[in-house]
Amino acid sequence: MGLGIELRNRIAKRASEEIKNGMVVNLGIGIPSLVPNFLSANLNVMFHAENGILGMGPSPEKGEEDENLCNAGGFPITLISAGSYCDSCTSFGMIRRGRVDLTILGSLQVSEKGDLANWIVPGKKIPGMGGAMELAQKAKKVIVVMNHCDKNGEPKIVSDCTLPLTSSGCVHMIITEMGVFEIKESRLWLMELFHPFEINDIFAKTGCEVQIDSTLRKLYD
Amino acid sequence: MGLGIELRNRIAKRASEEIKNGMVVNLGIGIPSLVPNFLSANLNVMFHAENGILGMGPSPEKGEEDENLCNAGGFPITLISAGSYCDSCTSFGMIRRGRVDLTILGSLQVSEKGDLANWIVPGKKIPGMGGAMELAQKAKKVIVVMNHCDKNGEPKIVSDCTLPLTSSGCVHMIITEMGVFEIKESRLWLMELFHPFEINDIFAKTGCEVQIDSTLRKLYD
Amino acid sequence: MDNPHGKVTTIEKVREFFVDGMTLMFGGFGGVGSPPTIIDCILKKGVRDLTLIGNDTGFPHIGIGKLVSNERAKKVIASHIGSNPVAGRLMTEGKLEVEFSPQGILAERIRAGGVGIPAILSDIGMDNELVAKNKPSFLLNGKNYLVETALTANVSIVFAKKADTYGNVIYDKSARNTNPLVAMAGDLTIVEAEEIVPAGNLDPDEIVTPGVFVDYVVRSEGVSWKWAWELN
Amino acid sequence: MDNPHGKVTTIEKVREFFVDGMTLMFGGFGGVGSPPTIIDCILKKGVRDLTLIGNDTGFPHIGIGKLVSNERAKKVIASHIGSNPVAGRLMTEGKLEVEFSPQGILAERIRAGGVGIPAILSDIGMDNELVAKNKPSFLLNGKNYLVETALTANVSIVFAKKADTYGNVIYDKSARNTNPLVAMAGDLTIVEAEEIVPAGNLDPDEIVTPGVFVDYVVRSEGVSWKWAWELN
Repeated sequence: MGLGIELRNRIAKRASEEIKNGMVVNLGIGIPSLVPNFLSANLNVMFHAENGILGMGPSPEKGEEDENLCNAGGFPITLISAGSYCDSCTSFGMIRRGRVDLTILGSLQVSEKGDLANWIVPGKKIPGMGGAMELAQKAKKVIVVMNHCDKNGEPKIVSDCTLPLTSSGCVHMIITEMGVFEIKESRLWLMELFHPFEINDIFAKTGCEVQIDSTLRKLYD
Repeated sequence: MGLGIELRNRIAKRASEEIKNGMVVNLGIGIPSLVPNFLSANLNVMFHAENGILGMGPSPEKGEEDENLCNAGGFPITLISAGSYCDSCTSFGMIRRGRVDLTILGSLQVSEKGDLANWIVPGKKIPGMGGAMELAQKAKKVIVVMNHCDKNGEPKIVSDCTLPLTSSGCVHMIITEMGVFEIKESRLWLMELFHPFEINDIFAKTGCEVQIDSTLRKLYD
Repeated sequence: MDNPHGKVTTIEKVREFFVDGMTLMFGGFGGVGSPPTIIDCILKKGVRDLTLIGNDTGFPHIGIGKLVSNERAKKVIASHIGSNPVAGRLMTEGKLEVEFSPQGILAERIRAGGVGIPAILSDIGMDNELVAKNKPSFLLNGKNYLVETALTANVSIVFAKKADTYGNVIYDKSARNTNPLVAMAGDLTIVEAEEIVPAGNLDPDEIVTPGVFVDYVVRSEGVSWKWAWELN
Repeated sequence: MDNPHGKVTTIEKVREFFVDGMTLMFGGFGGVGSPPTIIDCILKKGVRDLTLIGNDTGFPHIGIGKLVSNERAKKVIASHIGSNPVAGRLMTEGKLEVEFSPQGILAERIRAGGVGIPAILSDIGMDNELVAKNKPSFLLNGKNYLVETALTANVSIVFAKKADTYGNVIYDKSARNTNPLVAMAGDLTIVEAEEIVPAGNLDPDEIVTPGVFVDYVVRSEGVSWKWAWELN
């Protein structure tokens, strides 16, 4: 039971506001891949892919695909002006050196301490961590975009993750269909509340204490 | 008191015979730099330089120098067909990975165990090891070309080096104006004797036991 | 074309280098940049019990995935097998051993093998059991790091846009990925090139993999699979 | 020319980044590939007590040698100072601390800093006191290795053939040498380019240093010294 496209787009649109001019950004699959649709055209942003691309552009028209120009998921993309190709060592060198400003990724669980668990579903096959650990540990800012609850209605934001961690203490911000949260000093702060939810909804659907930031904004767009 | 050009050329010519078709070769300064003069033109040899050149060709004509195309000593060279440029990491990667087949270098002392001492003269300033240690330790074959004795007439081939080592047990062959030696199982073997020297001259001028190889050749060219 | 270094050869000639039980390292990322002609050659020869080292296991019918799905590997060292469900099934069934390494660290381990460095230190996945288990650690300046060892292989297979007769190589766009690293890490390295050109035809500043790392060059017969994005 | 990323600037503007006591990493090998305009800028500003990191100390009047001969450095980390006798004299007089690192290992230490790896293991110079002293060692598979730590710097200065306005860089022939490594290792990286071109003018396959590692680009005023080989 995923979110409808409208709520997914709301999350992606809000995430897009975190992207500033000049940033280098790595996007995960799922909701994060919707983020570029909401970016202002006059921003200079370089999208980074683990497989050695800096400066990814939109998907090509059908029939215009280049089999040697694909994103980390194996799907055709394009390259923008000033983009470049590199080997996998250099690609991850950018991440570990702190030159990737922001990563936006999905998750299975996030704890109030910023622990990220987004790579193993117990009982399912283990797919491998891919580049998730490097991105989670070393991107300058980590934003998680996800459904507020899992398909059983259980909170995905929790005191302690019960799923295997990808990386501990790495998440800075969480955006769900209910609102925007920041993790500051190992506590979860509600920064923005989305229509039609109320603070009590947040309390009911979140698996840890929620602090209400003094600057809390209620957004009824 | 170095050797005259005739003896230096004899050493270089003999060393050139160790270069086989297809080899990747790194040459030190001094006598080693004379080696290419004696190479057969139909050999495919790639000369390697530490500063990121594979496929060095001869010096350019005066006036044809390119300030951005110099050898590791800072002097202008040319590039042969199929040559390439790379960064210093890749250049030394070639050495450490065992892709450099042969290095020919000068030395201050060599021991019968193949220890190489070619980088510090006590009482003089320490210049730094440059790339000598990597080449000595990791080139597939290390040939030392040098005067048989130092300027005081003291043997440079010794039981144990008294000078600080560049690398231990790395030398395979020594070529001096007196003959050709191989180091096998930590013993020094005389393989070739050059005119006008006799075996007794070798014994007199060498600071360690000399084994006479059963295939010893006396060369009176 | 002149073949002065004897490196340009045929797929039939390199066939002998692929043998049961060998360690095989491959370039490519999700199949992009994996050498199709060499992979088909290994598959057709019936080689078994391979230890495969590379970024991922491709898709079941794409790239190195073809070898995995046909149960030719006993072990894989990779960062991800999610796009190849057959790999996951074989792992669950105990027919395939999988060693996972974080993607960038795997690339560095391959590079380390390629440039003759025995190991690197890393803090990636430090507190993750799957990454850290059985790995030594080292305390440096008060912080603990994993010791991540170099990877090499009996044979490396590489996919290139162009190779010259000395084995100098350039790559095409994102098909570069792990290829330049894999090219250095093989005890024997075979390049499959879309185009083979005479020595001197590549700009020496543009060459990504110097020919010194390359033992053989064969011509690619082109991709023999349908890409995932072509199937819809 | 458009300057959409704000990286293209003047030598006057980058002057502020060079301050007393800083760590400065420089590209170049025997002066070839060292950025003359930036070096002259640092010299003219009168910056002192530098810690310099790079392959060598150039010649007394060439490359980084100009800073060394003018006693602007308190410490140098390099593989070689033999071509700059002033460096040797200052070392002997106790005015210059010199840390020697084998050339290829120095390059790897700079690269490690550049790609966020804390250290590598190495067996180069293992039994040499000058290399091994004060360095930790680590026993791996029964063999002992030195732990060679990564190097970074407050500022890296780099010499390029061409840079575009995003800071993507290509190098010229052997002037590449340590530059691509140094470019990654600076907390702030400034490229001096012989030519600056609009974004999109460099072939994306040909780019050696992606602009993500580069903070500023300035135009080179050309080499301000006579090369050793020009003096005869």
